Amino acid sequence: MRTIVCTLVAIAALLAGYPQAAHGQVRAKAAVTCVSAGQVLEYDCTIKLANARSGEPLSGLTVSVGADMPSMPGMHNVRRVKATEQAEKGAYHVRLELEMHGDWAVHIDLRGAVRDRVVAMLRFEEAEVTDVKPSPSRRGH
Amino acid sequence: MIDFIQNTIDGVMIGASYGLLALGFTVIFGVMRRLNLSYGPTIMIGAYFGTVLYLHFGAGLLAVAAAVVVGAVISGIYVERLCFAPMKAGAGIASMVSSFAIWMQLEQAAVLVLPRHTYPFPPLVTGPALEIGPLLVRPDHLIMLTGALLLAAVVQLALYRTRFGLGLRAVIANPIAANLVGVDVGRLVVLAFAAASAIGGVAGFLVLAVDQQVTPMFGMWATLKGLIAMMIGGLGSIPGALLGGLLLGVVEVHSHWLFGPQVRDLFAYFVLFAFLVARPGGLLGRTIDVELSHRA
Amino acid sequence: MLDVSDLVTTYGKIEALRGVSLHVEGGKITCLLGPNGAGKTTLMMTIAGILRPRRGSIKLEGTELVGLSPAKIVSRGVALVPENRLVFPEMSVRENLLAGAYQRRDKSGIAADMERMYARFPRLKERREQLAGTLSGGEQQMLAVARALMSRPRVLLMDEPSLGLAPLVVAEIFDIVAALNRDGTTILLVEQNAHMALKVAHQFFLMEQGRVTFQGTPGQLAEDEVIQRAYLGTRRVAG
Amino acid sequence: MDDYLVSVVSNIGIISFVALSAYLLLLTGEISFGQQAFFAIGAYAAGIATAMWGWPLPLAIAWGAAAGAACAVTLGIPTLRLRGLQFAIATLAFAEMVRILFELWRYQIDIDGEPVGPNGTDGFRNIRYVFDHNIEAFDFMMLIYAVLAVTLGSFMLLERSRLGVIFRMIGEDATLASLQGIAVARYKVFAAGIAGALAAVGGGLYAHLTTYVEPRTFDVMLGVHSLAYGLIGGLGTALGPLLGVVIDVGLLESVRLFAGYRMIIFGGLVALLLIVRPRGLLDERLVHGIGRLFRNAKSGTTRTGRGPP
Repeated sequence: MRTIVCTLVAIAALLAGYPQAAHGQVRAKAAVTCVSAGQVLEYDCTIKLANARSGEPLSGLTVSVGADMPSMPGMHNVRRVKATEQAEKGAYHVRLELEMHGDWAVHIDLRGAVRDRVVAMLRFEEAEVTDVKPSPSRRGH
Repeated sequence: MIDFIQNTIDGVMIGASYGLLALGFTVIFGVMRRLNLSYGPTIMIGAYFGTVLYLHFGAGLLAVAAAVVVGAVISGIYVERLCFAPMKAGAGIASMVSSFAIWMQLEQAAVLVLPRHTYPFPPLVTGPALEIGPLLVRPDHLIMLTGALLLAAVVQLALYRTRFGLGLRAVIANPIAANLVGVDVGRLVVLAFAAASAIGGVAGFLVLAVDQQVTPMFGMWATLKGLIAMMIGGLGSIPGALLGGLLLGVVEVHSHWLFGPQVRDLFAYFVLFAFLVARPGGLLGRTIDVELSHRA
Repeated sequence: MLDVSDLVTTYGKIEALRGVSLHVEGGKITCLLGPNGAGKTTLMMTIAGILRPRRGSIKLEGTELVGLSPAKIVSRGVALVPENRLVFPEMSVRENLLAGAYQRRDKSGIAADMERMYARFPRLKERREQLAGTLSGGEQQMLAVARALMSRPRVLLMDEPSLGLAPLVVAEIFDIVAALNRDGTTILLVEQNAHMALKVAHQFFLMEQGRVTFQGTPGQLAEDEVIQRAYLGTRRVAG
Repeated sequence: MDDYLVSVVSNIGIISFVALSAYLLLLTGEISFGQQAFFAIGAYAAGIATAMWGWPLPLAIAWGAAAGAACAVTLGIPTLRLRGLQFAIATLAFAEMVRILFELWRYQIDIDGEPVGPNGTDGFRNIRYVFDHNIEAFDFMMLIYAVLAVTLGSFMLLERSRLGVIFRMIGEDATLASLQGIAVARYKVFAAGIAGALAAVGGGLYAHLTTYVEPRTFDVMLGVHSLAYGLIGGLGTALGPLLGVVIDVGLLESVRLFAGYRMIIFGGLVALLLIVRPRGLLDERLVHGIGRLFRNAKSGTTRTGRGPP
C-alpha cells in the first residue's frame, strides 16, 4: 500500500516539475482535399491553411503531414511527409502513402511563424476521398 | 400500439439471425469451453467468397449462398487447426488471443482481395413489403426468419436424433467422460467447428442479403452480436442462444425506434451487462466451468 | 488378459507411475489398493488412453493399447467407470446408455443390451427419461456402470465405485460387481474400501508412490495388514 | 531522432499503459476486454482539464487517473462475483457503453471564438496543451517514458511485495487465497482500481499527444489488443506486455516490407508463437530461471546438483 502511495506521489512530483511555457499563439485552420494519385493507396492532397480567427492565409510555413487511424490508436504510424508550398497563398501540396483504406486522421503540423497542429478527418477509398461523418453502425450503413 | 407490435415483429425477425450467430458460438463454446473470437471473421471470409463470385462471375443467389457457407466452413476449420487443436489443456486464453490474431489476419486478407470499404451483396428478394392488416412485413425479413427457424429445427434434430449429435452433447456435458465412452473428441471438435461455421455462414448470408452490402467490419459485427446473444441466452444452452438472439433483436428495434441508433447499441450492451451482473447464467444457462481463467 | 508392464506416466516432471507392472486375469476380479496419491487413478486413466504414458506397454490379449486414442481403446474392449462417475448430467438415463454404445453400430444389438441393462438395474428403467444429473449418487454409479457395459467391454475398469456413497449403497454396488463377474466380466477395481474389496477380489495388488509393492490373493496377508498398508503405506508400518 | 521514430516510440509508450493495465488484471486471474474504457475516461478527463479548464498537464493527468480509478472501482464492485468469460464480457459491455456515451456526449465551451470540448461522434479536438506550451514532440516522448519508468518501477516492486504475492495467489486460485484469510474481494477491486488508473494515465497522455480523440478510438479492438500484448510478450513479468507492444507497434511497423500484409504475417506469427509458448515469450518459468541465474551469480553459489523437489 505504501509503495503505491509513494509511487503516486512520485508521479505527481515528476509531472508537477515539468516546465511550463507561454500561452497565446495564432491558431490555424485547414481545408484539405485529396484525390487518388493513380497508384493504389497514394493520394495527392492540397491543404489550404489560414489563420483560424482572421481567415488570412498562412504562407511561408514548414508544413509536415502525417496520419493515423482513430479506430486503431497508435497502431498505424504513417511517416511524416513535408508539404511543398504552392503559388497560391496558404496552399500546400503533399503526397500521402497510406497503409489501408478507411478513415484516417490527417495531422498537419506547422512550424515557423506558427506552431500548431490541425487534424482533418478523411475517408480514403479506392476511388475517392470524402469528409468523415462517423457512422455508429458497424455494418457500415 | 401498432408501432409496438410492428417493432416487436421486426425485432423477432432480426433477432432470428442473431440467434443463429449465437447458436454457432454456442456449439463451438460448448465443445471447446473456449472462446473463438474469429467466429465472426470466418463468416465474413465466407461472405467475401460469395461476393467475389457475385461480382466477378455473376453468380446467382443460391451459388452465392453456397459459397458463403463453404467459405465459412473452410476458414472455420483453418481457425480450429491453428488456434485450438494445437493448444494444450489449460491454454484457453492462449486460444482466445490466438483466435483474435487470426481475426486480424482474416480481415486483412479480405481487404487485400476486395479493397473497397463496401461491396454490394445480392438481395434476397426485391419487392414491396407485405401488408398484413395494419402491419408491414418485409418479405426478405420473413425469409430470414423462416430460414433461421428451419435451420434451428435442423440443428435441434441433428443434436437429438443423430449419433453425431449424441457425441456432441456428450462432449459438451463432459469431455473426459465422452472420451471414456469412445467419442473421438478431436475429430468431433473439427466437425463441430465445421457445423458451427456452416450455421454462421447461413446466418451471415441471410443478414447480408437483407442488408445488400458487405464490409470487412461484418466480422466484428457478427462476433459481437453472436457473443451478446449467447451470453444473454445462457452459456451452453441451444434454446437459450435462440431466445437470447430474439430478445436482443426486440430490444434493439424498440430502442432504435424510441431513441435512435446510438442509444440502440447502448441498450443492447446495457441489457447484456444487467444480465451478467444480475443473472450470470443468462436466460437458460447453467454454470459450466469455463476454461478461460488463465490458470484453468 | 490385460498385461501392464513397466508403465511410466508423468505430470510435467513428476512421475505419477514409476514403472508399474501388473497382470489382470480373465474372468476374475483384480483389485488395486493403496493410499491416496499412490497413482491408482493415474494408472486407470493411462490404461483408458486419457493419459499418455512416457514408456511401458499395456497389452489386451497380446495387442498393444499404448498410443491408441481413448475411442479406439473402448472399441478394443476396455471400458472405464471413472472416479466420481462422470455421467452426462443434462442427458437422460436412456441417452447416457446410448452414449455408452457410441462405438457400436449394431442398432438391434444396442437395443437388446439396453433392455438387459434395464433388467439388471430396474431403478434405471424407472428413471430412464429422467436427467442423469437428478439421480442420487448410488443411481449415478449404477448408470456409470451400465453405460460402460453398453460398449460390451472385455475388461471393465472401475475407479473407486464406492466413493461418497452410503454404506448400504456401497454394499449394493459390490453385489453388482460380484454379479457382473459371475456373468463372465473381467474387472479391475480400484478401491479405498479395502475391507469390501477383499471380499470380492480374486487377486489384489498394493500400490505405493507409483509402484506396485505387493501382489497376492486375499487371505495371503492378514486383512489388517493389507488395510494398514493400503491406507498408510509400508514404510510407516515397517518403521 | 527523426519525427517518425519519435511518434512510433511515443505510441509504444502510450499503448504500454493499457497493456500493463490488462496485465495487472491478468495477474489476479481476470480477463478484461474493457480497459480501453478507462483509457477513454482518462483521455477525456485530462483533455477537458487542460483544454477547457486551463489546468496544467500534470494535474490533468492525475485527475484523469483518479477518474479512471473511480470508474474502475465502480465497475469492479458489481462484477466482483463474475469469473472468466462472464467477467470478460461484462467488461466489454461496460466499455462499449462508455464508448457510446462519449458518442452521445456534447459539452463545449467557447474559447478564443471557437467551440472546444467533446462533441459526440465528431470527437474532442483541439487539445492543444502541447502546442500552447511549446513542448517539442521529443520532450513529450521523454515525459511519457518518465511516467512509464515510474510505473514499471512500481510494478517491479509490486512483484516482490506482499501485495504482488497476494495478487498472484488470487490469480492462481481465488478460493484457496480466501481460505488463507485474504480478503479476495477487496484486493480484486483494488487491483481493478489501479488498472483503471494506469489505463487512464495512458489515455491522458494519448489525448495530448494526438491533440484529438474520438469515441471510436476506444472500441473493443484496443481492449483486445492490450490483452493480447501481455500474452505475446509473456505473463512472467511486467516487461512482457511492453515487449508485446514493441513487437506489434515497433517491429512490424518498421518493416515496410510488410505493408499491406502486416496483419497477415503478424496474426500468423502470434498464432504460432502461442502454440509454442502459450504464456508468452517471457513466461513465468523463463523469468524465474533468469532470476535464479542472477541470484546464483550474486551469491556466488554453483549448482552442483538438484536436490529433491
